[in-house]
Order: sequence, then structure tokens, then C-alpha cells
Amino acid sequence: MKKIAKTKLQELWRCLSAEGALYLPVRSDSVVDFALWQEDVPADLETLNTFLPPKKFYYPQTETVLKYEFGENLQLLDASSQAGEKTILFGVRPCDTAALSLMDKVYLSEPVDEAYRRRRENTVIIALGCREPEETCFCQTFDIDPGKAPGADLLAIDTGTELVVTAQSLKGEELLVALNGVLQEATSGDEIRVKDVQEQAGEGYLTRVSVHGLAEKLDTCFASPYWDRLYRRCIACGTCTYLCPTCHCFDLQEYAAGHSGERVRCWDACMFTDFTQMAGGHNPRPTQKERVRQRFMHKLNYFPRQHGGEYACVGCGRCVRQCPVNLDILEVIREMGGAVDGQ
Amino acid sequence: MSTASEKLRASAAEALACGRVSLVLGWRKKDFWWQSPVAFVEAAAEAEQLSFDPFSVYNPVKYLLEATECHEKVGVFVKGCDSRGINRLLQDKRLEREQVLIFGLPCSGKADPAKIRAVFPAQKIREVAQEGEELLVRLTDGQERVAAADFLLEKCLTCRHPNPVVFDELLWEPVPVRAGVDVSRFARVNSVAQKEILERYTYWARQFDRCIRCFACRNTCPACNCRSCIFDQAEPRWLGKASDLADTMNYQIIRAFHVAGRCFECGECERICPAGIPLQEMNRRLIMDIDKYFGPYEAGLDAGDSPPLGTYRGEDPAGFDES
Amino acid sequence: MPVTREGFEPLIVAFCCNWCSYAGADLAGTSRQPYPSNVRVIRVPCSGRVNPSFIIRAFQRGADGVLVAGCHPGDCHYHSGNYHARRRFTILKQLLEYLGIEPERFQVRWISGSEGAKFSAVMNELTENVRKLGQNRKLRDAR
Amino acid sequence: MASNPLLPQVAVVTDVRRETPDVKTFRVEAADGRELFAYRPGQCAMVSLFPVGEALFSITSSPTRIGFLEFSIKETGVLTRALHEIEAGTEIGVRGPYGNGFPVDFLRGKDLLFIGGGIALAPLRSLINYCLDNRDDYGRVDIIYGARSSRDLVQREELLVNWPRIRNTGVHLTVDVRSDDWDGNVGFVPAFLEQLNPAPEGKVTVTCGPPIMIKFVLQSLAKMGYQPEDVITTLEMKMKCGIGKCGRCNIGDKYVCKSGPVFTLAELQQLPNEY
Repeated sequence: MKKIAKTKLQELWRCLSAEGALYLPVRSDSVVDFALWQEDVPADLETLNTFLPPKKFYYPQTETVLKYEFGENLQLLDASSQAGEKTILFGVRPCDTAALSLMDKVYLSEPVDEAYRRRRENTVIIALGCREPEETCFCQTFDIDPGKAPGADLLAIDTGTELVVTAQSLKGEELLVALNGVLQEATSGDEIRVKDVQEQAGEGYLTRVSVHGLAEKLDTCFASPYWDRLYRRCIACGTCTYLCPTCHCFDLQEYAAGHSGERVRCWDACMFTDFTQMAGGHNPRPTQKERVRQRFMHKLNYFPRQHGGEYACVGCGRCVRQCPVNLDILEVIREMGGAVDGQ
Repeated sequence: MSTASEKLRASAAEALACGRVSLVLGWRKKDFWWQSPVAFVEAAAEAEQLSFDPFSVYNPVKYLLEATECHEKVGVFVKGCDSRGINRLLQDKRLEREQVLIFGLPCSGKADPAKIRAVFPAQKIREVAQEGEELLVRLTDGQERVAAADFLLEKCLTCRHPNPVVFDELLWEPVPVRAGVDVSRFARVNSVAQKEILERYTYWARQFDRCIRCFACRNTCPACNCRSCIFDQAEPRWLGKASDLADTMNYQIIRAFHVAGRCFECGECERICPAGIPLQEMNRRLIMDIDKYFGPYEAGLDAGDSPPLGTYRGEDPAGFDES
Repeated sequence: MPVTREGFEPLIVAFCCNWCSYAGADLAGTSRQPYPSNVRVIRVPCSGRVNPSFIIRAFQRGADGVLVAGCHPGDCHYHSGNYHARRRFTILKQLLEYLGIEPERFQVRWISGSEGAKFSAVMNELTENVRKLGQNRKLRDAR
Repeated sequence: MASNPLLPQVAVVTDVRRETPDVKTFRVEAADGRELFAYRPGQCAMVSLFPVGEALFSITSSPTRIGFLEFSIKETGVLTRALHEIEAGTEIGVRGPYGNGFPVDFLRGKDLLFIGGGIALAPLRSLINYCLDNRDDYGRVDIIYGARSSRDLVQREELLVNWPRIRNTGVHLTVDVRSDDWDGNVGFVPAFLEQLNPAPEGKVTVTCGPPIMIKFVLQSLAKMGYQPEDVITTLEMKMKCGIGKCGRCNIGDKYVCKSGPVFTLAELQQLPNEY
């Protein structure tokens, strides 16, 4: 266990940026998002949810899957082998860290997505424990401890004037060694302070819902009239899906000019009409009702069915705060039968 | 004297009970103090859920497009900004006047949750209610009164038409236009316009770079009411799916251009943009130039007039070299 | 495409109305009034046919400058196409400049079928102005 | 060394055969002469035409015919239109095989009733040829096939000449629209099926066709006493990856590209009705 004074973080980041491309939460205009570290740009370690979740580092909104040249002879070039420069993410919150393990279930299951795997392998996550939940946080619903981030390589806890850092993986330990010059040994007092912060982080949740038994309950809810009411407000934008740390659906598109081109994978959203629209005109999800249902059923029923009961939600609250029409998963969990206590 | 919410409930219940309409669009309260989504009320007994509070912002007008497909007549509550959206749909022939029963709600402006959070700890806020010129903020440990005018949404600070411009019934007395609106309306546009050209590009590139192409700006906009949007077309494909800055600018320029002369400044696109892109600065730039070259025009005030890009005069000046 | 400023040859896309400006281009050709080979003329039925998307798309695909050329006001073969175009491109031009696109890169001109010399002069001027600015990257697709 | 699952192999179209006014069959071989991949009847592959795009098609050839793949493709959208314009010799991309394929072991020893409509003969043909090439492993084979008109019969030679010649095999054709060059049955497939009324005992039915045909065929089969476990069909959804990741082809918790496209009616009845 090591520590560093918060006043010396610039030094820490300077060292980290020598180890790889360092990204941390930075405010630009009104938006806080992960951005490449720059000496004179202050990081924002207070905001809990970045605009986009860190999934963008593993599964970018746009990435080249393959390049090709055609004409005389067709040549295909695998672009995934170029993915995965050494990257360090600083300040990833526990919910977003947990979301990556859900994303792994999709992209690291057979057949493994090579680009994703390489990025995962070459990225070090330095998680930052939360001190106090925001009103829209409900990570506890999914058994995520806001003071811990088991999926991270390093965990940093803000004890007031210092960050106390613990290695949680081999990659994390190696990085700690490289940072020896800027870090101090933590004391037993620090250890107690860390425990206090972690314990306190779990208190003060305003939003308490339970998903206990929800997946099973939803087995019979596909035809529920609930969906007829719910969807009407939806304006079919992609805010909820693009901002969601666990949403992972994509499209493949061609970009070509002359005799060469590339195939690009880009985020897609089940909220959009053309997501399931087939060439002949048939659309198995013809109205927004089916699309809204697909999104929530995927998160709360299909995904758990496919992946050992785990829900595809980490309670980060981005969709709760950002949905233009306040149609969010919290509402669905509450109304479809998750137990409620608290607000 | 009954509260605003009570008046909404009574009007909706009455209209539904006597069968004048079979659906009423208003607002209701949801879980959090800042959530007031649009409510779809189909029976008099359900009218109780309606509320009109400092966060009843979302413009319900676009829902009319789908609602009037399955309801002969729909009741809708509109603030000044929302009402201009109705004229938008009427002018675009996407709605018939007889299909809607319009309840007008004069509005002195809605509250910005971010401004409230900046003053009060969000964790402690239970409710924020309008009481005359003040906001009553109920906290877990007491309550406070603050001047509502200090917490207005950006879009409300520049509102020229706080009173509905088209309605069947007005639920309460009209309110005055805020002082200084005409100056502030183009203030942000002018401050960007004053920058050097490269600076302007850098500014906009930074804004557009955040765009995730969720299309919330388009989908919420009553002026974006085409049955099929060119950006959704597969053939020819006008917009790629990859998030490339040039293509995002393509989307944003054309989106703004397609509502040029038709944008009625409700500002919802900017308010709901998850990436915080100042879209009104583009929309208003177009309005500024339309005013300058073709004469002052405000969209959505009169469903019977002609939008400036749908007409011309022989003596129009040109914004380019005509020699 | 060469990128050094000295050797840089700009790509100009010119949307020319069939009835006036395209005829003007023809006349420039037949009367041996040269205009730069940098210009790619796209014939359109009317300047009013030019959708702002065409202009953006031209920049996306590598144009360094774009011109819309139509009949003089009052001379439109379809009566009012160029009047509509005038309104449309007046505000589009201001918008592009506001977003930081150099004004020289997007031009609108009225060129009649008898103005071969003007066609040639406009093309020369546009090409030279854009050459001075260098390659346009601002609206260009990354892939 | 892991590889990119979205990367196709380069293949050559060695033959393009026009079947009907809007259907062509493409024969595809590996560029280097090797076998592209082993597959089972009913499996699919992603076909890429550069720079137009990629889509999933059923493999219509049978794995018993070695050395090539065949795809019968109807012109419906941007990609298929472009495919219809290519000639033999064009290089394309192919990746696969995807999906579960037909349960050939379950079918072994049973009488088989194939019911197809339109372009959906494509997946059936793979299985039909597989069974007929292993003729002794299967019982009686009956093929009911319908098309819009006589011009729209795909795999005409097999339907009219090759398959009827094989022992213990019957081919029953119908068309929607009467024409001078057609002396066979006129009418929709479900009605034709009920008219033929094949007894369900010892039979397994495999049916592929447009959604509306499937809907009524399934009703007819139920009426005739076929058990849901003995009725096999295939589903079609928009797919981008073919490997259960792009997230659009699911029906309930099953991705059609991985768990499908072949389902028994009994399995389908367990899934939400969203196809």
C-alpha cells in the first residue's frame, strides 16, 4: 500500500504518462470526460460519472476492423493487430470497472474479439473509490461496493488530503514499482482511514432498488401491457445506449475511395429504427415499443440468462440523469417488480 | 386560489370526461425532484398525476405526430415555447388545428437543475416548488426560498414569447416578457462570431468532437418532422455511422440548416444534448442572418406565414459577391 | 495530392447551372479563355437544385474550394430557382464562416451563358485564392 | 495467436448462374484452392463484396459436394443488387460457418417432408442434397415447393429433373400465379400442403419460407397432427457479426446467428414472439 499527497498528483501523472498514454477525467466546457493527460489541464476527480464510460477505450465508438485493396487482386488486412497501445486509465469509478467485466463476457467469449483483448491486456486501470454516492447512483443494487473495484489493477482511495493506492493485480504491482519515486509507503493509520472511507462510501444512497428475482419475473413479461405504456415517451435517441457502460451493440460499415477502403465497426443502438431493419423491408421490431422492450429485457432478462444471472447494468445512473424524457432503467426495475425501499 | 398543477388537472379531467379529447399531454412528477417527464393521460381519473412545476420543461408537441394517428383529438398543455411548436407542425402540414385542444400556460421560465445543484447539495434536495416569484427548496434539513429568476434555464433567459401564441384556453393570466431579452438573445452568437476564424473553428471542432450522434437534438425537435430523415437513408447514405469529425459537422450543419427559418427557438436541442453542444448558437446564427438579409422573422408565431427559405423577393440582397 | 504550399494544386468543385453557367463554361472553352484544370464542373439543372448537402459532401470528399454558379437573378430557366438559391446560400455561407471555414473556400456567382470570360476569371480567382489558403482539412473525412 | 473473427477469407466467385429474374446462384471457391471451411447443411456464411458491404447468407450447397460453396441470392437491397452485377472471377470475402445447421443425426432414418417457398429453398437445398447424397440413411423424401410463378422456380433443374429421378423421392410444385407454360398446381403452399395431406407418422418436417408462408404452414401442420418437436424451421434476422456480439439478431436470450437459424417449432414456442 502506497500513498501520495493530492497536491502532488501532477507529479504522479507525469510519471504515469511516461509509462503509457494516460487518460483521466477532465472538464471541457460543461462536460467531464476521460481525456489524454496534459500538464496544464486540471483533472476532475470529484465528478462521479464521466460523460462517456471508459468502455470507449476498449470498444471505441469507431474502429477499423479491416482494410482492403481491390481491383486486380483483393487484399485483406487485419486491423485488429494494431490495436492496443499501452494505456493507463486514472480515476475509473467502481461501477465502470465492474461494467468492464460484463463487457468481457461478450468480447472475450469465443470467438474472442482480438482488438478488444489486446486493448484490455495493454491497459492499466487505476480505479478511484467513491466517497459519497450521487442521488442517481444505485450500484449497490448490483452488489458493487463503491469503495472497492476488484476488477482494477490499482485502487486509489481519497482519504482527504492523500490518495492511498493499493495494487490488485500483477500489472498494478509492476506499475507501483515504476512509481516508487513519487509514492510514499502508507502507514497503518492510512489503512484505517481507507477502511473508514470505504465503509462510509456505502452509506447515504438515496436510490435503493432491488433486482432480486427480477430476471426470473421478466421471463413472463415479454407480452406485458407495461411496455405499451412505457415506450410512448421514448424519442428513439441513442443517449441511454451510448452513455451506458455495458451497452455493446455495433454495426459494421464500409468506407472506401478509389481501390481501397476499410470496414469500420461503430457503436449502434437498439433504439434506432434501422438496427433490425432488413433489406427486404421486414423489421422484427417495427415500433419503438419493441425497441424499448428489447433494451430493458436485454439488460434485465436476456443478459442474465446468457451470463450466469448477471444483469447488464451497474447502476452508474448515466441514463437516469441524461435521458431527455426521463425514461430509465430505474423506473423499469421499480415498476417491473424490484423491491423498493428508500426514496 | 388553486395552484397551477390543480388547474392542469381540472382542465384535463374535464376535457377527457366530456369526451372533447381522448388523450391529454402534460407533465407529471417522477422519482427525482428534477424529473418532470411528459405524461400521457387517457382518462379523467388519471388526470391527478399531472403537475406543472419548475421542471415541466420538455416540449410535448412532437408527441402529437404519433398521438394524432390513433386519437381523433388530443389535448396538450403548452408553454409559450411549446405553442410555437404547434404552429410549426400546422405550417408544415403535419397537424390539423382541429386535431388538438390547446391549453395555454403563460410561463415565466423554468428552473435549471444544474444551477440549483450548484447552490444546494443535491443529496439533500427533496422538492423544488414554484411559489410566485420564488422557488421553495425543500431539503432534508429544512427549506429555503430563493428568487426563481436566479435559477432559470439558459433558454428561458432569452425567451421572447413566454405566453402561448396559439391556444384554445389560457389557464391563467399572461406574463410579461423578461427585460433585456433582446440583448441577450444573440449574445452568445456574437461572442463566438467575434473570435478569429481559426479560433472559431477550434471552438466548434471541440464542441462537435463530443457529439456521439445520439440524434436526441433531431428527435426532440418539432421542426425536424420529416416522415423520413435523410440521415436515416441507406441509399444514398448522407451520413456515415463512424464518428468522424467531418461527418459530425456534416450532420450538425445540415441539421441546423434544415431548420433554418423554421426553428422557433425552444432550445430543447441544446438543453437535452448529453454532450453539452451549444446548438442554439448555430440555430440563432441562422436566425440572425435571416433577420439581417431577409427582414426580421420569428418562426412559429403565425401558422399562415411563409418561412423565409420557402420564399424570396426579387430585390433580396445576397450574402456573396453578386457582381 | 501534393501538400507543400508551393506545389499544392487545389481541387475545386463547381456546381454549374445547365442553362447559364455551364454554357458559360462551354463558351470559355470554345473561345479559348483558359481556366485551371483544378476545377471539376458538375452540371446541375439549376443553382436551386444544389442542396447544401452537396457542398458539405464535396468538402468531405476532398474539395479545397466549392463554387455554385447560376443564372443572374431574373434569368432563371425555371423562373425562381436562383432566387431560392440566393437565400439559401446567403445564410449557408455565413454559417460556414461562423463555424470557421474560410470564406474564400465557398463561393456563389452568377455567370450567364454569354460570360465565358467571367467564367474563366472566376475560376482563376477562386483557384488562386484557395491555393493561397492551402489544403482544406476542416470538413474532410478522416477515412 | 488469436485472430480477428470479423476478418473474412478471400474467395473467388467461379460461377454465376441466373435462377430466376431476381435470383442468382454464386459458386465460391477459396482463392488458393484449399477448402474454405467445413460446414453442416443449414449453416450460413458472411459474404463480403468490397467496397459495398457484408451480409449473412445461407449456404445452399451441400457439404457432400466438396470444393466449393454456393449461395442463392435474391436481389433485395444495396448489397444483393451489387452482387447481382458481378461476374465469375470476382474476388469476394467469406467468413463462417455460422449458426447451428440442421440436426442431420436426428433426421437419420426418418421420412422427411421439406416445405419451401421462394428463395428460402436455399437452406433446404443444402439439406436435401445432403440427404439424397446419403440416400440410404434416410427414409422417404417429399419436397413441397412453391414460387410466385413458374419463372420464379429456383434450382429448376434439380426440382424438375434431378430430384424426382431419385428413388423414394417426390417433388410437388406449386405456383401462386397461373401461366401458359405451367401445367402443375396453382395455389399457395399451405393450401397445397393440406391438399397433399402427408401423414405425420414417422415424418419430420423441415420448412423454410417467407414469414407469412411459415405462419400458415405451421398452422396447417398442427391441424394435420404434426408434433412441434418434429417440425423444423429457420429464422431470418438482420445480422452484422454472425458471432453473437453485435446484438441485433436475438429473439429473447437466443442469438439467431449462434443458436439458430434452425429451430424446432417446440423450441420456438419457448421464445418470445418477435420474428
